Amino acid sequence: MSLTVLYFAWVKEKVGTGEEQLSPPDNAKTVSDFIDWLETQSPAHASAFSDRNQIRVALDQLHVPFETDIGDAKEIAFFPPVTGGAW
Amino acid sequence: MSLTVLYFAWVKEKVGTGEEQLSPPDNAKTVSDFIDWLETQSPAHASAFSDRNQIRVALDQLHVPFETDIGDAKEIAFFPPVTGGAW
Amino acid sequence: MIKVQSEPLNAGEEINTFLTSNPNSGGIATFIGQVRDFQEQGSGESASVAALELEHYPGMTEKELERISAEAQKRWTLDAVLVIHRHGRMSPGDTIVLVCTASTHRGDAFSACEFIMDWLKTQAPFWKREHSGTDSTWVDARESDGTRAKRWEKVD
Amino acid sequence: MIKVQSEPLNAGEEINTFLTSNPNSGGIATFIGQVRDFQEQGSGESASVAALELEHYPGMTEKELERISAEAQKRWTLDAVLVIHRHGRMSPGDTIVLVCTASTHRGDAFSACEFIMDWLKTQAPFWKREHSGTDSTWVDARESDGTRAKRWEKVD
Repeated sequence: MSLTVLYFAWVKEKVGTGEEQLSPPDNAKTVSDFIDWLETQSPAHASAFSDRNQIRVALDQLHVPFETDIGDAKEIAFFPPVTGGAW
Repeated sequence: MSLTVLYFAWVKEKVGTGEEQLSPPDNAKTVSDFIDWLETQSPAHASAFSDRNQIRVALDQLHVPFETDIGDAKEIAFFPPVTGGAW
Repeated sequence: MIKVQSEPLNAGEEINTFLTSNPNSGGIATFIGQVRDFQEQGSGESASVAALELEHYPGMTEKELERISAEAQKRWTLDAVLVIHRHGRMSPGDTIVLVCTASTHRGDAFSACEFIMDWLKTQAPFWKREHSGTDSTWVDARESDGTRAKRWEKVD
Repeated sequence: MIKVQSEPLNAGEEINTFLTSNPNSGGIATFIGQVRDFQEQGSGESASVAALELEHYPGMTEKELERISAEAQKRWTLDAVLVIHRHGRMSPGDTIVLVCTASTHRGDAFSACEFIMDWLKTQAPFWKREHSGTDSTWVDARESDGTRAKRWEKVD
Protein backbone atom coordinates (compact mmCIF):
# COMPACT_ATOMS: atom_id res chain seq x y z
CA MET A 1 0.00 0.00 0.00
CA SER A 2 1.47 3.36 -1.06
CA LEU A 3 1.15 6.35 1.24
CA THR A 4 1.89 10.02 0.54
CA VAL A 5 4.11 11.19 3.38
CA LEU A 6 4.41 14.95 3.94
CA TYR A 7 6.83 16.88 6.18
CA PHE A 8 6.60 20.53 7.21
CA ALA A 9 8.79 23.19 8.83
CA TRP A 10 11.92 21.87 10.54
CA VAL A 11 10.75 18.27 10.16
CA LYS A 12 10.96 18.80 6.39
CA GLU A 13 14.41 20.34 6.72
CA LYS A 14 15.70 17.46 8.82
CA VAL A 15 14.25 14.75 6.57
CA GLY A 16 15.53 16.62 3.52
CA THR A 17 12.31 16.48 1.50
CA GLY A 18 8.74 17.74 1.82
CA GLU A 19 7.02 14.77 0.24
CA GLU A 20 7.67 11.15 -0.54
CA GLN A 21 5.67 8.09 -1.58
CA LEU A 22 6.32 5.18 0.77
CA SER A 23 5.01 1.66 1.13
CA PRO A 24 5.24 0.77 4.79
CA PRO A 25 5.26 -2.91 5.82
CA ASP A 26 1.97 -4.54 6.83
CA ASN A 27 2.95 -4.60 10.51
CA ALA A 28 3.13 -0.78 10.62
CA LYS A 29 -0.50 -0.49 11.76
CA THR A 30 -0.49 2.67 13.89
CA VAL A 31 1.17 6.05 13.44
CA SER A 32 3.69 5.02 16.11
CA ASP A 33 4.53 1.79 14.26
CA PHE A 34 4.96 3.78 11.07
CA ILE A 35 7.40 6.19 12.72
CA ASP A 36 9.38 3.22 14.13
CA TRP A 37 9.74 1.97 10.56
CA LEU A 38 10.47 5.46 9.12
CA GLU A 39 13.40 5.87 11.53
CA THR A 40 15.09 2.82 9.96
CA GLN A 41 14.91 4.35 6.45
CA SER A 42 17.81 6.84 6.78
CA PRO A 43 19.85 8.74 9.40
CA ALA A 44 17.97 11.89 8.30
CA HIS A 45 14.62 10.28 9.14
CA ALA A 46 16.01 9.00 12.45
CA SER A 47 17.21 12.49 13.34
CA ALA A 48 13.89 14.14 12.42
CA PHE A 49 11.94 11.84 14.72
CA SER A 50 14.42 11.63 17.59
CA ASP A 51 12.21 13.74 19.89
CA ARG A 52 8.66 12.55 19.29
CA ASN A 53 7.26 15.03 21.82
CA GLN A 54 7.99 17.67 19.22
CA ILE A 55 6.13 15.90 16.42
CA ARG A 56 2.45 16.20 15.52
CA VAL A 57 0.58 14.07 12.99
CA ALA A 58 -2.30 14.48 10.58
CA LEU A 59 -3.96 11.57 8.76
CA ASP A 60 -5.77 12.65 5.61
CA GLN A 61 -5.49 16.24 6.88
CA LEU A 62 -6.98 15.66 10.34
CA HIS A 63 -4.99 15.91 13.57
CA VAL A 64 -4.67 12.46 15.20
CA PRO A 65 -2.84 10.98 18.19
CA PHE A 66 0.12 8.60 17.69
CA GLU A 67 -1.87 5.50 18.62
CA THR A 68 -4.30 5.96 15.70
CA ASP A 69 -4.50 3.18 13.11
CA ILE A 70 -3.37 4.36 9.69
CA GLY A 71 -6.09 2.22 8.10
CA ASP A 72 -7.00 3.32 4.56
CA ALA A 73 -5.45 6.79 4.87
CA LYS A 74 -3.88 8.11 1.67
CA GLU A 75 -1.86 10.93 3.22
CA ILE A 76 0.09 11.24 6.43
CA ALA A 77 1.82 14.44 7.51
CA PHE A 78 4.42 15.12 10.20
CA PHE A 79 5.15 18.57 11.56
CA PRO A 80 6.07 20.52 14.70
CA PRO A 81 3.35 21.92 17.00
CA VAL A 82 1.68 24.70 15.04
CA THR A 83 2.73 28.33 15.55
CA GLY A 84 1.29 31.56 14.30
CA GLY A 85 1.45 35.23 15.15
CA ALA A 86 2.90 36.41 18.44
CA TRP A 87 -0.29 38.01 19.79
CA MET B 1 -27.55 79.67 44.33
CA SER B 2 -28.23 79.21 40.62
CA LEU B 3 -28.02 75.77 39.05
CA THR B 4 -28.07 74.77 35.38
CA VAL B 5 -30.69 72.04 35.06
CA LEU B 6 -30.59 69.83 31.96
CA TYR B 7 -33.17 67.34 30.69
CA PHE B 8 -32.68 64.69 28.00
CA ALA B 9 -34.78 62.34 25.85
CA TRP B 10 -38.39 61.90 27.04
CA VAL B 11 -37.67 63.75 30.29
CA LYS B 12 -36.93 66.81 28.15
CA GLU B 13 -40.12 66.29 26.15
CA LYS B 14 -42.24 66.01 29.29
CA VAL B 15 -40.70 69.02 31.02
CA GLY B 16 -41.00 70.98 27.78
CA THR B 17 -37.45 72.36 27.78
CA GLY B 18 -33.90 71.00 27.62
CA GLU B 19 -32.28 73.50 29.93
CA GLU B 20 -33.23 75.99 32.63
CA GLN B 21 -31.50 78.06 35.30
CA LEU B 22 -33.07 77.45 38.71
CA SER B 23 -32.38 78.58 42.24
CA PRO B 24 -33.58 75.84 44.56
CA PRO B 25 -34.33 76.66 48.21
CA ASP B 26 -31.63 76.07 50.80
CA ASN B 27 -33.39 73.03 52.23
CA ALA B 28 -33.07 71.16 48.88
CA LYS B 29 -29.79 69.54 49.94
CA THR B 30 -29.85 66.21 48.10
CA VAL B 31 -30.88 65.26 44.58
CA SER B 32 -34.07 63.75 46.05
CA ASP B 33 -34.91 66.99 47.89
CA PHE B 34 -34.31 68.89 44.67
CA ILE B 35 -36.71 66.66 42.71
CA ASP B 36 -39.36 67.09 45.46
CA TRP B 37 -39.07 70.85 44.96
CA LEU B 38 -38.95 70.59 41.11
CA GLU B 39 -42.27 68.72 41.10
CA THR B 40 -43.95 71.76 42.71
CA GLN B 41 -42.77 74.08 39.91
CA SER B 42 -45.28 73.02 37.22
CA PRO B 43 -47.60 70.17 36.21
CA ALA B 44 -45.08 69.36 33.41
CA HIS B 45 -42.28 68.90 35.95
CA ALA B 46 -44.55 66.82 38.16
CA SER B 47 -45.43 64.57 35.23
CA ALA B 48 -41.79 64.13 34.14
CA PHE B 49 -40.75 62.93 37.60
CA SER B 50 -43.84 60.86 38.46
CA ASP B 51 -41.93 57.58 38.10
CA ARG B 52 -38.55 58.17 39.69
CA ASN B 53 -37.43 54.61 38.93
CA GLN B 54 -37.16 55.73 35.32
CA ILE B 55 -34.98 58.74 36.12
CA ARG B 56 -31.20 58.88 36.30
CA VAL B 57 -29.10 61.83 37.50
CA ALA B 58 -25.71 63.33 36.77
CA LEU B 59 -24.11 66.05 38.91
CA ASP B 60 -21.49 68.04 37.01
CA GLN B 61 -21.55 65.28 34.35
CA LEU B 62 -20.98 62.33 36.70
CA HIS B 63 -23.59 59.65 37.41
CA VAL B 64 -24.76 59.89 41.05
CA PRO B 65 -27.43 58.24 43.21
CA PHE B 66 -30.49 60.20 44.42
CA GLU B 67 -29.23 60.55 47.97
CA THR B 68 -26.15 62.54 46.88
CA ASP B 69 -25.76 66.09 48.22
CA ILE B 70 -25.90 68.68 45.48
CA GLY B 71 -23.21 70.69 47.28
CA ASP B 72 -21.39 73.14 45.01
CA ALA B 73 -22.45 71.47 41.76
CA LYS B 74 -23.03 73.86 38.85
CA GLU B 75 -24.94 71.47 36.59
CA ILE B 76 -27.53 68.80 37.27
CA ALA B 77 -28.98 66.60 34.55
CA PHE B 78 -32.02 64.31 34.52
CA PHE B 79 -32.54 61.61 31.91
CA PRO B 80 -33.87 58.07 31.35
CA PRO B 81 -31.58 55.03 31.73
CA VAL B 82 -29.13 55.21 28.82
CA THR B 83 -29.76 53.22 25.63
CA GLY B 84 -27.65 52.61 22.57
CA GLY B 85 -27.45 50.15 19.70
CA ALA B 86 -29.43 46.92 19.75
CA TRP B 87 -26.45 44.57 19.68
CA MET C 1 -8.55 58.30 21.62
CA ILE C 2 -12.19 59.31 21.91
CA LYS C 3 -14.30 60.81 19.12
CA VAL C 4 -17.98 61.73 19.36
CA GLN C 5 -19.29 62.83 15.99
CA SER C 6 -22.44 63.31 13.95
CA GLU C 7 -20.56 62.64 10.68
CA PRO C 8 -20.64 59.18 9.10
CA LEU C 9 -18.13 56.72 10.52
CA ASN C 10 -16.09 54.64 8.08
CA ALA C 11 -15.12 51.65 10.23
CA GLY C 12 -12.64 50.12 7.77
CA GLU C 13 -10.74 53.36 7.23
CA GLU C 14 -10.58 54.12 10.94
CA ILE C 15 -9.34 50.59 11.65
CA ASN C 16 -6.61 50.84 8.99
CA THR C 17 -5.45 54.15 10.50
CA PHE C 18 -5.44 52.54 13.95
CA LEU C 19 -3.36 49.60 12.63
CA THR C 20 -0.82 51.95 11.04
CA SER C 21 -0.56 53.96 14.26
CA ASN C 22 0.14 50.85 16.33
CA PRO C 23 2.62 48.80 14.28
CA ASN C 24 4.08 47.09 17.33
CA SER C 25 0.83 45.80 18.75
CA GLY C 26 0.50 42.26 17.50
CA GLY C 27 -3.20 41.95 18.32
CA ILE C 28 -6.09 44.30 17.68
CA ALA C 29 -9.64 43.51 18.80
CA THR C 30 -12.49 45.62 17.51
CA PHE C 31 -16.24 45.89 17.86
CA ILE C 32 -18.51 47.55 15.35
CA GLY C 33 -22.16 48.30 16.05
CA GLN C 34 -24.36 49.15 13.11
CA VAL C 35 -27.95 50.32 12.67
CA ARG C 36 -30.21 47.42 11.72
CA ASP C 37 -33.20 47.99 9.49
CA PHE C 38 -35.65 46.45 11.91
CA GLN C 39 -36.69 46.72 15.50
CA GLU C 40 -37.47 43.89 17.85
CA GLN C 41 -40.85 44.06 19.51
CA GLY C 42 -42.04 42.49 22.72
CA SER C 43 -44.02 39.87 20.85
CA GLY C 44 -40.96 38.60 19.01
CA GLU C 45 -42.14 40.34 15.88
CA SER C 46 -40.22 43.11 14.22
CA ALA C 47 -41.07 46.37 12.50
CA SER C 48 -38.92 48.10 9.94
CA VAL C 49 -36.93 51.13 11.06
CA ALA C 50 -36.48 54.01 8.66
CA ALA C 51 -34.04 55.94 10.82
CA LEU C 52 -32.57 56.07 14.25
CA GLU C 53 -31.75 59.10 16.32
CA LEU C 54 -29.25 59.13 19.13
CA GLU C 55 -29.52 62.03 21.52
CA HIS C 56 -26.53 62.51 23.78
CA TYR C 57 -25.25 64.75 26.56
CA PRO C 58 -22.43 66.80 25.01
CA GLY C 59 -19.52 67.05 27.39
CA MET C 60 -20.59 64.21 29.65
CA THR C 61 -20.45 61.72 26.74
CA GLU C 62 -16.78 62.48 26.10
CA LYS C 63 -16.02 62.38 29.84
CA GLU C 64 -17.67 59.00 30.29
CA LEU C 65 -15.92 57.50 27.25
CA GLU C 66 -12.56 58.81 28.52
CA ARG C 67 -13.28 57.34 31.94
CA ILE C 68 -14.20 53.93 30.47
CA SER C 69 -11.13 53.93 28.24
CA ALA C 70 -8.86 54.87 31.16
CA GLU C 71 -10.38 52.13 33.31
CA ALA C 72 -9.73 49.56 30.54
CA GLN C 73 -6.10 50.70 30.31
CA LYS C 74 -5.78 50.29 34.08
CA ARG C 75 -7.19 46.76 34.05
CA TRP C 76 -5.38 45.37 31.01
CA THR C 77 -2.06 45.85 29.26
CA LEU C 78 -2.99 47.90 26.22
CA ASP C 79 -0.97 49.89 23.72
CA ALA C 80 -3.92 51.99 22.54
CA VAL C 81 -7.69 52.38 22.73
CA LEU C 82 -9.94 54.02 20.15
CA VAL C 83 -13.64 54.73 20.71
CA ILE C 84 -15.68 56.51 18.03
CA HIS C 85 -19.40 57.02 18.66
CA ARG C 86 -21.89 58.73 16.42
CA HIS C 87 -24.88 60.75 17.55
CA GLY C 88 -27.77 62.38 15.71
CA ARG C 89 -29.80 60.81 12.93
CA MET C 90 -28.60 57.60 11.29
CA SER C 91 -29.88 55.18 8.67
CA PRO C 92 -29.90 51.38 8.59
CA GLY C 93 -26.43 50.08 7.72
CA ASP C 94 -24.65 53.06 9.29
CA THR C 95 -21.93 52.34 11.82
CA ILE C 96 -22.90 53.75 15.23
CA VAL C 97 -19.90 52.77 17.29
CA LEU C 98 -16.37 51.48 16.77
CA VAL C 99 -14.10 50.30 19.58
CA CYS C 100 -10.49 49.21 18.89
CA THR C 101 -8.04 47.89 21.47
CA ALA C 102 -4.39 47.12 20.69
CA SER C 103 -2.20 44.84 22.77
CA THR C 104 0.69 42.44 22.62
CA HIS C 105 -1.65 39.74 23.92
CA ARG C 106 -4.96 38.96 22.30
CA GLY C 107 -6.57 38.06 25.63
CA ASP C 108 -6.07 41.62 26.88
CA ALA C 109 -7.31 43.10 23.61
CA PHE C 110 -10.49 40.98 23.63
CA SER C 111 -11.35 41.51 27.31
CA ALA C 112 -10.78 45.26 27.15
CA CYS C 113 -12.88 45.63 23.99
CA GLU C 114 -15.80 43.69 25.48
CA PHE C 115 -15.51 45.58 28.78
CA ILE C 116 -15.61 48.94 27.01
CA MET C 117 -18.73 47.93 25.08
CA ASP C 118 -20.49 46.66 28.22
CA TRP C 119 -19.70 49.80 30.22
CA LEU C 120 -20.48 52.08 27.33
CA LYS C 121 -23.93 50.56 26.94
CA THR C 122 -24.88 51.32 30.55
CA GLN C 123 -22.81 54.44 31.33
CA ALA C 124 -22.42 56.58 28.22
CA PRO C 125 -25.29 59.11 28.03
CA PHE C 126 -26.98 58.17 24.76
CA TRP C 127 -30.73 57.78 24.24
CA LYS C 128 -32.14 56.11 21.20
CA ARG C 129 -35.27 57.07 19.33
CA GLU C 130 -36.47 54.94 16.46
CA HIS C 131 -38.40 56.41 13.55
CA SER C 132 -40.57 54.11 11.46
CA GLY C 133 -43.09 55.73 9.16
CA THR C 134 -44.84 58.50 11.10
CA ASP C 135 -44.05 56.80 14.37
CA SER C 136 -41.19 57.69 16.67
CA THR C 137 -40.47 56.04 20.02
CA TRP C 138 -37.83 56.26 22.72
CA VAL C 139 -36.30 52.82 23.18
CA ASP C 140 -36.26 51.37 26.70
CA ALA C 141 -33.04 50.25 28.37
CA ARG C 142 -32.45 46.52 28.39
CA GLU C 143 -31.99 44.54 31.55
CA SER C 144 -29.42 42.27 29.86
CA ASP C 145 -27.08 45.25 29.44
CA GLY C 146 -27.13 45.86 33.18
CA THR C 147 -26.35 42.20 33.79
CA ARG C 148 -23.45 42.22 31.34
CA ALA C 149 -21.95 45.38 32.86
CA LYS C 150 -22.17 43.91 36.39
CA ARG C 151 -19.81 41.09 35.38
CA TRP C 152 -16.95 43.59 35.41
CA GLU C 153 -17.59 44.99 38.90
CA LYS C 154 -14.55 44.70 41.08
CA VAL C 155 -14.30 44.41 44.83
CA ASP C 156 -11.17 46.44 45.54
CA MET D 1 -16.10 32.37 4.55
CA ILE D 2 -12.51 31.16 4.63
CA LYS D 3 -9.65 32.58 2.60
CA VAL D 4 -6.02 31.46 2.74
CA GLN D 5 -3.84 33.69 0.61
CA SER D 6 -0.27 34.83 0.05
CA GLU D 7 -1.43 38.25 -1.21
CA PRO D 8 -1.48 41.25 1.15
CA LEU D 9 -4.57 41.49 3.34
CA ASN D 10 -6.27 44.88 3.65
CA ALA D 11 -8.11 44.51 6.97
CA GLY D 12 -10.15 47.72 6.67
CA GLU D 13 -11.41 46.95 3.18
CA GLU D 14 -12.30 43.37 4.08
CA ILE D 15 -14.16 44.56 7.19
CA ASN D 16 -16.14 47.14 5.22
CA THR D 17 -17.15 44.45 2.72
CA PHE D 18 -18.17 42.19 5.60
CA LEU D 19 -20.29 44.99 7.13
CA THR D 20 -22.03 45.64 3.83
CA SER D 21 -22.74 41.93 3.39
CA ASN D 22 -24.32 41.68 6.83
CA PRO D 23 -26.53 44.76 7.19
CA ASN D 24 -28.87 43.08 9.66
CA SER D 25 -26.22 42.00 12.13
CA GLY D 26 -26.12 44.69 14.77
CA GLY D 27 -22.79 43.61 16.22
CA ILE D 28 -19.53 42.67 14.55
CA ALA D 29 -16.47 41.57 16.52
CA THR D 30 -13.13 41.31 14.77
CA PHE D 31 -9.57 40.36 15.54
CA ILE D 32 -6.57 41.48 13.51
CA GLY D 33 -3.12 40.00 13.98
CA GLN D 34 -0.20 41.88 12.48
CA VAL D 35 3.53 41.24 12.09
CA ARG D 36 5.52 43.10 14.72
CA ASP D 37 8.98 44.37 13.95
CA PHE D 38 10.60 42.65 16.89
CA GLN D 39 10.82 39.23 18.43
CA GLU D 40 10.65 38.41 22.11
CA GLN D 41 13.54 36.42 23.44
CA GLY D 42 13.74 34.19 26.47
CA SER D 43 15.70 36.79 28.41
CA GLY D 44 12.98 39.43 28.01
CA GLU D 45 15.08 41.18 25.42
CA SER D 46 14.00 41.59 21.85
CA ALA D 47 15.66 41.44 18.43
CA SER D 48 14.40 43.15 15.32
CA VAL D 49 12.67 41.02 12.73
CA ALA D 50 13.18 41.84 9.06
CA ALA D 51 10.60 39.40 7.76
CA LEU D 52 8.41 36.54 8.80
CA GLU D 53 7.57 33.44 6.85
CA LEU D 54 4.53 31.32 7.49
CA GLU D 55 4.66 27.84 6.02
CA HIS D 56 1.32 26.07 5.90
CA TYR D 57 -0.22 22.78 4.85
CA PRO D 58 -2.29 23.55 1.75
CA GLY D 59 -5.61 21.75 1.88
CA MET D 60 -5.49 20.97 5.58
CA THR D 61 -5.30 24.67 6.48
CA GLU D 62 -8.60 25.39 4.69
CA LYS D 63 -10.20 22.27 6.21
CA GLU D 64 -9.17 23.23 9.75
CA LEU D 65 -10.37 26.81 9.35
CA GLU D 66 -13.72 25.56 7.98
CA ARG D 67 -14.02 23.16 10.90
CA ILE D 68 -13.27 25.89 13.47
CA SER D 69 -15.71 28.27 11.80
CA ALA D 70 -18.45 25.60 11.73
CA GLU D 71 -17.84 24.79 15.39
CA ALA D 72 -18.21 28.49 16.30
CA GLN D 73 -21.49 28.65 14.38
CA LYS D 74 -22.72 25.60 16.27
CA ARG D 75 -21.85 27.06 19.68
CA TRP D 76 -23.08 30.63 19.18
CA THR D 77 -25.84 32.39 17.25
CA LEU D 78 -23.95 33.97 14.38
CA ASP D 79 -25.06 35.50 11.10
CA ALA D 80 -21.67 35.14 9.43
CA VAL D 81 -18.02 34.28 10.02
CA LEU D 82 -15.03 35.45 7.99
CA VAL D 83 -11.49 34.13 8.44
CA ILE D 84 -8.67 35.36 6.20
CA HIS D 85 -5.16 34.06 6.85
CA ARG D 86 -2.00 34.87 4.98
CA HIS D 87 0.91 32.52 4.38
CA GLY D 88 4.33 32.98 2.85
CA ARG D 89 6.72 35.86 3.44
CA MET D 90 5.47 38.95 5.27
CA SER D 91 6.97 42.21 6.55
CA PRO D 92 6.48 44.06 9.84
CA GLY D 93 3.13 45.87 9.84
CA ASP D 94 1.49 43.35 7.49
CA THR D 95 -1.80 41.86 8.60
CA ILE D 96 -1.45 38.09 9.04
CA VAL D 97 -4.95 37.16 10.10
CA LEU D 98 -8.41 38.70 10.20
CA VAL D 99 -11.40 37.11 11.94
CA CYS D 100 -14.88 38.70 11.78
CA THR D 101 -18.01 37.42 13.48
CA ALA D 102 -21.46 38.96 12.99
CA SER D 103 -24.35 38.51 15.38
CA THR D 104 -27.46 40.15 16.77
CA HIS D 105 -25.86 39.96 20.21
CA ARG D 106 -22.42 41.30 20.95
CA GLY D 107 -21.74 38.57 23.53
CA ASP D 108 -22.02 35.89 20.85
CA ALA D 109 -19.87 37.88 18.42
CA PHE D 110 -17.09 38.40 21.01
CA SER D 111 -17.04 34.82 22.32
CA ALA D 112 -17.03 33.30 18.84
CA CYS D 113 -14.23 35.59 17.64
CA GLU D 114 -12.03 34.80 20.63
CA PHE D 115 -12.79 31.07 20.35
CA ILE D 116 -11.83 31.04 16.66
CA MET D 117 -8.51 32.76 17.42
CA ASP D 118 -7.71 30.37 20.28
CA TRP D 119 -8.49 27.28 18.22
CA LEU D 120 -6.76 28.64 15.16
CA LYS D 121 -3.54 29.20 17.12
CA THR D 122 -3.36 25.58 18.22
CA GLN D 123 -5.09 23.73 15.35
CA ALA D 124 -4.47 25.50 12.05
CA PRO D 125 -1.30 24.11 10.41
CA PHE D 126 0.94 27.17 10.21
CA TRP D 127 4.60 27.31 11.18
CA LYS D 128 6.42 30.54 11.66
CA ARG D 129 10.00 31.28 10.72
CA GLU D 130 11.53 34.62 11.63
CA HIS D 131 14.25 36.20 9.53
CA SER D 132 16.51 38.79 11.13
CA GLY D 133 19.68 39.70 9.31
CA THR D 134 21.30 36.48 8.12
CA ASP D 135 19.55 34.52 10.82
CA SER D 136 16.40 32.48 10.39
CA THR D 137 14.73 30.45 13.11
CA TRP D 138 11.58 28.36 13.47
CA VAL D 139 9.53 29.75 16.32
CA ASP D 140 8.49 27.37 19.11
CA ALA D 141 4.85 26.84 20.08
CA ARG D 142 3.76 28.67 23.21
CA GLU D 143 2.31 26.90 26.20
CA SER D 144 -0.09 29.77 26.88
CA ASP D 145 -1.82 29.08 23.56
CA GLY D 146 -2.56 25.52 24.64
CA THR D 147 -3.95 26.81 27.93
CA ARG D 148 -6.19 29.33 26.19
CA ALA D 149 -7.53 26.73 23.75
CA LYS D 150 -8.34 24.32 26.60
CA ARG D 151 -10.78 26.83 28.09
CA TRP D 152 -13.19 26.03 25.26
CA GLU D 153 -13.17 22.25 25.70
CA LYS D 154 -16.64 20.91 26.18
CA VAL D 155 -17.82 17.82 28.01
CA ASP D 156 -20.70 16.70 25.79
